[in-house]
Amino acid sequence: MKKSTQLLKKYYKQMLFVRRFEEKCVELYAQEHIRGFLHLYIGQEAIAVGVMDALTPDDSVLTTYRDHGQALVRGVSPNAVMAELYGKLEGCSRGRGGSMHLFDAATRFYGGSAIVGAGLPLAVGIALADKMKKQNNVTVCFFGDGAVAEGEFHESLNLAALWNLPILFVCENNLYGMGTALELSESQTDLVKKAASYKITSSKVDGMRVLDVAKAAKAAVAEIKKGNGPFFLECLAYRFRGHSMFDDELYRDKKEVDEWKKKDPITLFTNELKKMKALEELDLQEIEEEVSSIIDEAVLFAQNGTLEPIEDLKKFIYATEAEDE
Amino acid sequence: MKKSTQLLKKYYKQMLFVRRFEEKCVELYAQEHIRGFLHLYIGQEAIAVGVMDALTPDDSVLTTYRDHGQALVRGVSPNAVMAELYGKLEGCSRGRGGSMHLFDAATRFYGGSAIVGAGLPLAVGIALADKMKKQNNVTVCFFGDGAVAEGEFHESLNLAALWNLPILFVCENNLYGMGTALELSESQTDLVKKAASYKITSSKVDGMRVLDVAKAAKAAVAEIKKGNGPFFLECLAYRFRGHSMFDDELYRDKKEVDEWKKKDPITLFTNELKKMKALEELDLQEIEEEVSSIIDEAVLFAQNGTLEPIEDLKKFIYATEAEDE
Amino acid sequence: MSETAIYREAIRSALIEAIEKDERVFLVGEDVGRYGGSYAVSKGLLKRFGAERIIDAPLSESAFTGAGIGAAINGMRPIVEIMTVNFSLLALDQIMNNAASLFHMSGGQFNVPLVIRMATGGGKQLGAQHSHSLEGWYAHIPGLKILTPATVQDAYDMIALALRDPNPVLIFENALLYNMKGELDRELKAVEIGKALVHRQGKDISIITYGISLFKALEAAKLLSKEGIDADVIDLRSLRPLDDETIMNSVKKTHRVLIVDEGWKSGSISAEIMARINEQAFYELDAPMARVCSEEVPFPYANHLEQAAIPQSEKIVAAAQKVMEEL
Amino acid sequence: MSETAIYREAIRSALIEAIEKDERVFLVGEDVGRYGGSYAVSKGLLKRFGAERIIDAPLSESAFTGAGIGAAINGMRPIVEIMTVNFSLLALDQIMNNAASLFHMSGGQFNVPLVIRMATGGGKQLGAQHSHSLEGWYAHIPGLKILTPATVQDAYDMIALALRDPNPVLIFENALLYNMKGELDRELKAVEIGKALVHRQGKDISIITYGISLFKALEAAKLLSKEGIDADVIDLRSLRPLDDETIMNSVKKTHRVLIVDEGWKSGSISAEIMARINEQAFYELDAPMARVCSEEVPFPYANHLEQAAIPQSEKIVAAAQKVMEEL
Ligand SMILES: Cc1ncc(C[n+]2csc(CCOP(=O)(O)OP(=O)(O)O)c2C)c(N)n1
Ligand SMILES: Cc1ncc(C[n+]2csc(CCOP(=O)(O)OP(=O)(O)O)c2C)c(N)n1
Ligand SMILES: [Mg+2]
Ligand SMILES: [Mg+2]
Repeated sequence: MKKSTQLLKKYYKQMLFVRRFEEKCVELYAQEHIRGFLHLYIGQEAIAVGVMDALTPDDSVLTTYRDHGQALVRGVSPNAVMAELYGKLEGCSRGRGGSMHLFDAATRFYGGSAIVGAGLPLAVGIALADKMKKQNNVTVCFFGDGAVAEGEFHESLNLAALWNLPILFVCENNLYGMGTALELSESQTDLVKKAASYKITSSKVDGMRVLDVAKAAKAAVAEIKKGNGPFFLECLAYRFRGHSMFDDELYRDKKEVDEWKKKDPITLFTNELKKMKALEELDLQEIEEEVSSIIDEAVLFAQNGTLEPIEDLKKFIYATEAEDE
Repeated sequence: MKKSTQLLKKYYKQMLFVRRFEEKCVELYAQEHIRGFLHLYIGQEAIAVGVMDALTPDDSVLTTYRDHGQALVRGVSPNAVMAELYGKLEGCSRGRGGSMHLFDAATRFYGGSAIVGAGLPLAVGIALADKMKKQNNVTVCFFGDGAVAEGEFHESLNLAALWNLPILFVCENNLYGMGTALELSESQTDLVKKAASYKITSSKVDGMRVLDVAKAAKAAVAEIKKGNGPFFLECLAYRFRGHSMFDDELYRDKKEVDEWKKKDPITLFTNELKKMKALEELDLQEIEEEVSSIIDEAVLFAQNGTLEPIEDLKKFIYATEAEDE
Repeated sequence: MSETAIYREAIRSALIEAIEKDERVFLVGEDVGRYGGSYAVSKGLLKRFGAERIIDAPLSESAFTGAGIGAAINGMRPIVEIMTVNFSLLALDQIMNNAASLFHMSGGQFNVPLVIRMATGGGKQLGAQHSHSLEGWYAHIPGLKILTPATVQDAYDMIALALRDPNPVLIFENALLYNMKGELDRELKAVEIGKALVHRQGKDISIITYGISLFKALEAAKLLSKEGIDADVIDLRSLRPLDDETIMNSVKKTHRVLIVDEGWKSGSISAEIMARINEQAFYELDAPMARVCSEEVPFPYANHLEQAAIPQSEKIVAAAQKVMEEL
Repeated sequence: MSETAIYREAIRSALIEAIEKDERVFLVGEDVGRYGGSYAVSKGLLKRFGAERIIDAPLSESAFTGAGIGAAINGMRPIVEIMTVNFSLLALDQIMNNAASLFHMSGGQFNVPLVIRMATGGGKQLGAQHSHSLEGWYAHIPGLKILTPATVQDAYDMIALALRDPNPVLIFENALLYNMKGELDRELKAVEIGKALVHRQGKDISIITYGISLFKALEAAKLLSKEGIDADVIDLRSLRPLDDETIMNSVKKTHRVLIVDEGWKSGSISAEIMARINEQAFYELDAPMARVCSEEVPFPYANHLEQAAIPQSEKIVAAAQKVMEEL
């Protein structure tokens, strides 16, 4: 297989994997194996896939409660993610985090944050540390259109620009923050204009097209690694499901959702593959099966996982390893 | 005297009054009659004078801890302001507020706030209430360049624009927030660009020239009262004194201060009066004496004021007058 | 006339009545309108009252809470909904430095007739950032009143009580109660702010609690009664002010005290209650007072761990037995 | 070797030593650089260490505190200066939901070795928005450690202690102490976090306090001794964790307790201490415990009113006498 096709296959497989993983989550939620809040990424997969491909293992990633896609594509073990959703000791956060708080030190995945906007200042600090340590890494911070109204968004962009920090701000604009449409949340709905007001370079991309996202992210990361400070990437997308599992979706038309579903990132990419004549080289059925078996294994792993003994409840409130003098 | 000259006289007198009042405060601070933090407005008088002239008694005013100028020009009794600085019962906040917390219901002067940025959301609410009550009033909110970095600035401008509220945001850009120069505090130092990112109309004016400020404020208020939503007015100015009485001014050159003192708003205005041939009609000495006697009276009033009995300490923690059902 | 109602619906209908009765009342918060409220409390209200009375706010807790304060001092009677207490930290400067302070700082000129409602509590497997019970912590702040409706009746009554109060009143609604059924009498005169209610009369031990723990305490009292321990169960209803009188009267009757509180133990309202009993009724005590609080841990997601972190009836029973065993 | 030093200078030189010793340490906050620190603690440090180690931050409490957290989990050892506790409310979400929670939420992967310093306290006629004493309130939050250096020695020691701790440590420096002189021995081994110190040995009553009130308590003890009342005076030093052992040992010795605390009374750390003594040493008590706290009022500007709101030696003496009078 050509190298370029391998890459296309990777994109396809990653998107499909996230999709199927979350479809499985819906089932498992109905069966009450997964509890708490569950926010699905379905419809937005192209963004995580496109952006992660621009990163090296030394780069850092932060995101929101809608974090399965980013975690999985970043390379957090699917077994550990599923075990986390089951609340098991083998979970990537030991069952303490749940769906909204996936963490993984090995892949520099700094979570999973359930307070809208609160990941942005952390990203500033992580990037600041990299800069101080003279490590030419990028910190990627994902957040939604709704977060743009929070004061922390503003404070963080200003600090990042002022201190010339290596941060890629990825705004996943899916047009709604819960039930609030962007035009009810921002007086200026063209979000790259916000970045401009901090002198932050930006671009806007169709978040339903993985190749576009990948290209834009690669360009942005290259720019950042040149030492040119932060970059703001707006990815226009749509979430196909409700905000969480408890959403009656009173705030949007079924028609609107259907219209957007025609732009399903996986469908669009399949068409693109066809156009590029790459489809012939790929065995989609095989990919589907591969994906499916990874997920089955993850579920099995999670089911067989351990419940942490209740006596350990108070672990990890304080770290005990003091530093040597 | 011509009506136009009367107006000029008013401006002159107001500026001089604020200047002399605060010079007196410096003396009284040295004598320990005034305590706590004392932030002087000296150098920025043209802004309060120019802006207040655009308002009616039904409009509302909010400002920061640097609030003597705004309070006095708005019409809060000088006696009550001075008594407040003395911590007396007759003070405009009963001695409970002090320099940073001047309040006066009669002139709709909503304070005096010592948390940078925290007055902005209040202004949003006051304006929202006016709009709900269908009262065509303006709420003016003064704040400094330093406040622009706070999240509340961002949140408040967005709400004001989104809800199309009658607010005049007056940014007194004196180039420093305490010891931090604007370029160390904002990645984008052209502050009207911030307003633009919320689709808020703005203008920038030389805050050392009272006529320019008055004109700009009048235009802004007219625009707002047409129902066109908030307006952002940046007034470029300089504080001649330290941030508060405890400032060594290590962060700026004496030369820079001297350079700016050449643009003293009172001097500039006096020159302007000369050019306009209005000076001939005005007896500056007489104005100086008028001002001086008001201040003397205020000091006397404050000195003779009462200390609130300590038994009343717990008054005004809770309002007791419940509403009728 | 008494009826059976759901906690959520009781609040909703109190909101409707308040908005209908007083044109100064409006509701503002995230997703209160089109979404219907994140806990569906305000479902249908936007349609009924329009976008001027039911205002969907952007994610800007500090600004829209501050805007509520501003509107309150300019003649309106806003009800600010902060989706959950967890997000209220973003608005805490406005709540403490403005809402709670303005009346005093202005020498009595600007009182703040503001109502802030928020969901509180853990137990839904939402993890550390979404499971705080901070109502007791908020009760530290002078200038505020802190209400914790446990019953359907209070869920209904406290909206009007809070609106009638000329001060900033914070209402903490435990999210696990929204689906609860209970008795509601709309004609009943509401029990005023600052009065606790004795839900069960007993002579052996005072179990003092509030919010959702009331039901665990009542459950525990039932179990205890089988063992011959007769508990007085007090629902504080208001954490600021606290009803010292009702508390001390109970202590004088039972001479033994157990406090149940979903806040983290150290520095919780349970400590304040113990302190006051020590100050005001020390000689009435036959044994050390005890408390069952939440474990001092950021709440974990895993159900068995989270449940272990929260006060449960069994823990309450055990703690009460221990208090009774003391000579 | 012991020397006389000023509290401010003690902190300053501890900062210098920390920054020199460990390249991961840096200071960030409003006006810490060019201005020299609003209380002049970091005067000269910018010149000495450059703008990469001494970072002037814009007015963005939430973002630069959060940035400190981020830098801490990525290998640095930041010292965040929040100018005063009053402004820390703007950063409280970062402090509670991130700094205090990350280690637990991540299942032990990301501890947060962060130091946050802030000035605290009233008494300078700065009014309601600038006079909070919230250190006891912060002590409610699991995951944090709360230090309150009262002495020059602790002002110096606690910087290094906090930096060595792998957890978020908040240091509250009472602004009225910055000019205080006291003994400093740089070679002394620092008393660890979580240990209280008995500053005066006495047998009649335990006066438990922290921060600036230590000196008022010692003053009161002196006055009391003239009346034959011999007070044990304990400086808690750390409000989270609390040193139960030292407290209970003192209570076992004196059987009477007075707590002095600049926080507002209800829900203050004084309540927690009373609760713990009740729980752990109830039978040792010969009389109800008492406390002298700040009055529950937003602090007024007028000096006589503000002073009346704050614990003073005379009030402490009177309260101690009252405790001693109880049979
Ligand atoms: C500070 C804060 N306020 C409110 C919430 C409740 N909430 C969770 S997600 C959300 C909407 C966020 O929208 P957006 O940023 O667009 O992200 P999306 O869910 O669309 O991915 C809200 C209001 C929260 N978690 N944090
Ligand atoms: C939230 C908050 N942070 C910090 C401070 C301390 N502080 C008081 S004034 C000030 C500078 C504000 O500068 P600017 O907004 O430009 O107003 P100016 O003093 O120049 O009028 C600072 C940092 C404060 N009062 N509030
Ligand atoms: Mg969104
Ligand atoms: Mg300024």
